[in-house]
Amino acid sequence: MVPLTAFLIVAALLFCIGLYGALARRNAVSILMSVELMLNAVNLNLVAFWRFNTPAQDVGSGLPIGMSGQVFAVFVFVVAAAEAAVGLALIIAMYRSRQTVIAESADTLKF
Amino acid sequence: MQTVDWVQWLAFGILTLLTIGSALAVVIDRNIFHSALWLLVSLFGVAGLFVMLSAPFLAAVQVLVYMGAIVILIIFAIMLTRRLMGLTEALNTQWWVGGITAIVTFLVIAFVLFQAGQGANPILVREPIAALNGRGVEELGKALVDPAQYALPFELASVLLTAALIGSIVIAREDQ
Amino acid sequence: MIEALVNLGWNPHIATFVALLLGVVACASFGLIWFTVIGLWLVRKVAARVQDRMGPNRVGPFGLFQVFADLGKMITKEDITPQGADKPIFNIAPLLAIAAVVLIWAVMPFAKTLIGADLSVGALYFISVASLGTLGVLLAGWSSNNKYALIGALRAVAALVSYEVPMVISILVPVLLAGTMSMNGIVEAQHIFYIFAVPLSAFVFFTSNLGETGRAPFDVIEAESELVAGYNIEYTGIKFGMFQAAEFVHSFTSCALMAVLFVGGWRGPGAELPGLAGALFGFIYFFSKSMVIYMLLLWIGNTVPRLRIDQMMAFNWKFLVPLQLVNLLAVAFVAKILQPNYEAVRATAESGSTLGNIYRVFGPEFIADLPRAIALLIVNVIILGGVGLMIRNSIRKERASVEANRAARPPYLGRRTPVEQPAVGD
Amino acid sequence: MQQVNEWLFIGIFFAISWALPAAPILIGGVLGPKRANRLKRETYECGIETVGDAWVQFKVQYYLYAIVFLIFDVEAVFLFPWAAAYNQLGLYAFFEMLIFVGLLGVALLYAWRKGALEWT
Repeated sequence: MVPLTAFLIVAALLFCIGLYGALARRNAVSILMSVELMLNAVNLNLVAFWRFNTPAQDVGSGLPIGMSGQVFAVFVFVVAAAEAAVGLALIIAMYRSRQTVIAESADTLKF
Repeated sequence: MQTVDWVQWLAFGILTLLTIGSALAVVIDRNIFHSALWLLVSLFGVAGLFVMLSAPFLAAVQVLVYMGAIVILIIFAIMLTRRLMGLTEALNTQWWVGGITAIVTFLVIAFVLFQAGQGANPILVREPIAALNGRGVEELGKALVDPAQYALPFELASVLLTAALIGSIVIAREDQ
Repeated sequence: MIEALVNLGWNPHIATFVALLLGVVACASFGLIWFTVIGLWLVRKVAARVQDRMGPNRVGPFGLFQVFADLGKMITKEDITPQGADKPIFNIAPLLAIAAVVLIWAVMPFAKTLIGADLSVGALYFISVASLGTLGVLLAGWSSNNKYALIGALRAVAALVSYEVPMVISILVPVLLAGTMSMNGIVEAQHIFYIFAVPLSAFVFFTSNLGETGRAPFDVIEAESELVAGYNIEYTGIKFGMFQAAEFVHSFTSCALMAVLFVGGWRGPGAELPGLAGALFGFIYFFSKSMVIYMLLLWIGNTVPRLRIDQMMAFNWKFLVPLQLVNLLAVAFVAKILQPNYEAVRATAESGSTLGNIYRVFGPEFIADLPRAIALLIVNVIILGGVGLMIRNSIRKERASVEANRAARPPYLGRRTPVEQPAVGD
Repeated sequence: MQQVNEWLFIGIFFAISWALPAAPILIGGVLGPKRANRLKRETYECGIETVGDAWVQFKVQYYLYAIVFLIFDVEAVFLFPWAAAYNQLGLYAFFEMLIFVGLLGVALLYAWRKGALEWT
């Protein structure tokens, strides 16, 4: 049986790779992809903890098996989808008005 | 029929290699379209890990939503904004700061994990999961609509999706 | 089979592996080879008969082995990679197109005991896997370095993803009625075939599958007259053949899925028998049901003219999706009010009264399902009536606006838009 | 552990499903002639010489369709567990889903009225 720690290490690696990408890439679409990687790492963490560490009885409802970890993961999917849709729409709008997709060139509001 | 331990480790190794390797390729590859394809492979690896964690529903959703929808959305966005790509440097001027941050973060997490692993509270396999065998989806459905559990977030998800759809249509549409 | 091998003195792990491998090879080769041979032959024969031709009749009996001749031809053709193509992606795309279709056969219940893997998320699994085929199209179009391929791919992807939405929602109806997502579970729950209870959902599923597999009248994916050939224009030889094979296998696969989800898959008299006999019966039922639906698909494909892409999108988003959403909610409402009470009916059947004897003739599950099925059918008819009224209204409105436009415009004027001449000499 | 075995089956199936089409392509690569020349490798546009590169600009309409598709796909993610558990739930589940689908119906209606579903 593969232990919990192994999954958590993988998730941590994935998260840090995503973090590096989000910080270092210039293209806004790349940054968004890195954020997706980070969200995936979070999901992996949630599901791994659900698999190994949920109490046998759900605290809130008293149901035999709590599904909290999976439910949280589903909500992360929703957030990821909403984020991708709106984020990419913003990038397209930025490209249309400024002819660029480089993240740091959108700095009009910076002072 | 018990699946052998080494089969599980083998599957875990392959999936980890897929996930981490292609995640690295996502952030390193200069061609943004290839980057998106590597993201695909990475997401597939995570789906496999979900299966190993006895969450097959999430694995299927991962393939359906992430690989089948979000990546297609990303590729469309790349095609729509492709005019200038490839002309510029892939990395910004502070890439080394980002790298150091990422490595330090990983070291901290790994340190904490090893600390926790050596503690007096060993993390064990939860047995009831075996009782869940095959009924995970139904349990998930019950938990989602149960007013005592996640009914409100469930409705809020609908609101979020509606807002995202309306917002992105307003933003992305060309002004007439 | 595993036990048999273990009894022969094999290591159980190796026995399991061998059994799995054999199962995989059987399922995959069955899905791919058998249906390419028979399916392609049928496609050609039917098309030929519709067009008053002979069709293939040279190679083998009735031209059955024409496919092998084609395979031999394609395999010996030169494999050209266009210049500027993204070579690794160019090569992966046809593989992905095939793999996405073949993977569906892993959860296909051929008979009660004859199923590759009865996953608890079977219905969701095959949708997810099928959605990967869209990516194959996108990759092919992108990597070809050709305007037509790219435009064709984008169009095809927009159409494919659109038609996935009504398909997913229509699959929810059998899942809801059966209360499970496992393919075998859905088949087992169909004491009354769902096509009789929820014909509208079956219609939506079939129609969206036509769009999803790119069959006429939704075949803009390979609109020869508009886009040369579509996304696979730059492919030659066997790689081109792979896209064709993927399309054919996918269309048969969608028919098999329809048979499983709405027409009861392997169900039929004798299919519940234990052992080989039941498997054989089940397989025959499953296969003949799929075949009937496949013939229906070919019939439609050869007789209906192609829709324009804008009509196709409007049909999907403004008709199929709202219709199926309403339908799903209506079905859910009825299914909640009239839940079949299997235990009570079974008890009556056991009791030995006259009523019980009648129940036993039809099967207690069938009787228990009957009220719900009839109510669902009535609701479906009501929805259909409403839809018909709406369609008639919109057609009338459309016709009036066209008439008004024609009346307002003087003949031969205002039709032509001035063509911008390119500047000469700069 | 039946479940795990079935996924193992899927894993092997996955490998085979890639090998199945790869084999004829490899054979075709060996059998087929290799006499490519510049003219043959040129982009095919019905014999007319290619003007400009393939990276033409696309309209945003494709993206709008993809967004609507994504949103409804995610909706399906919620609908599937609901449908699978539906027989074991009370009537409240129906009304919750009515609200859920109703909101998304409003979103679809908005996209419709805004012309996001028109192919122009």
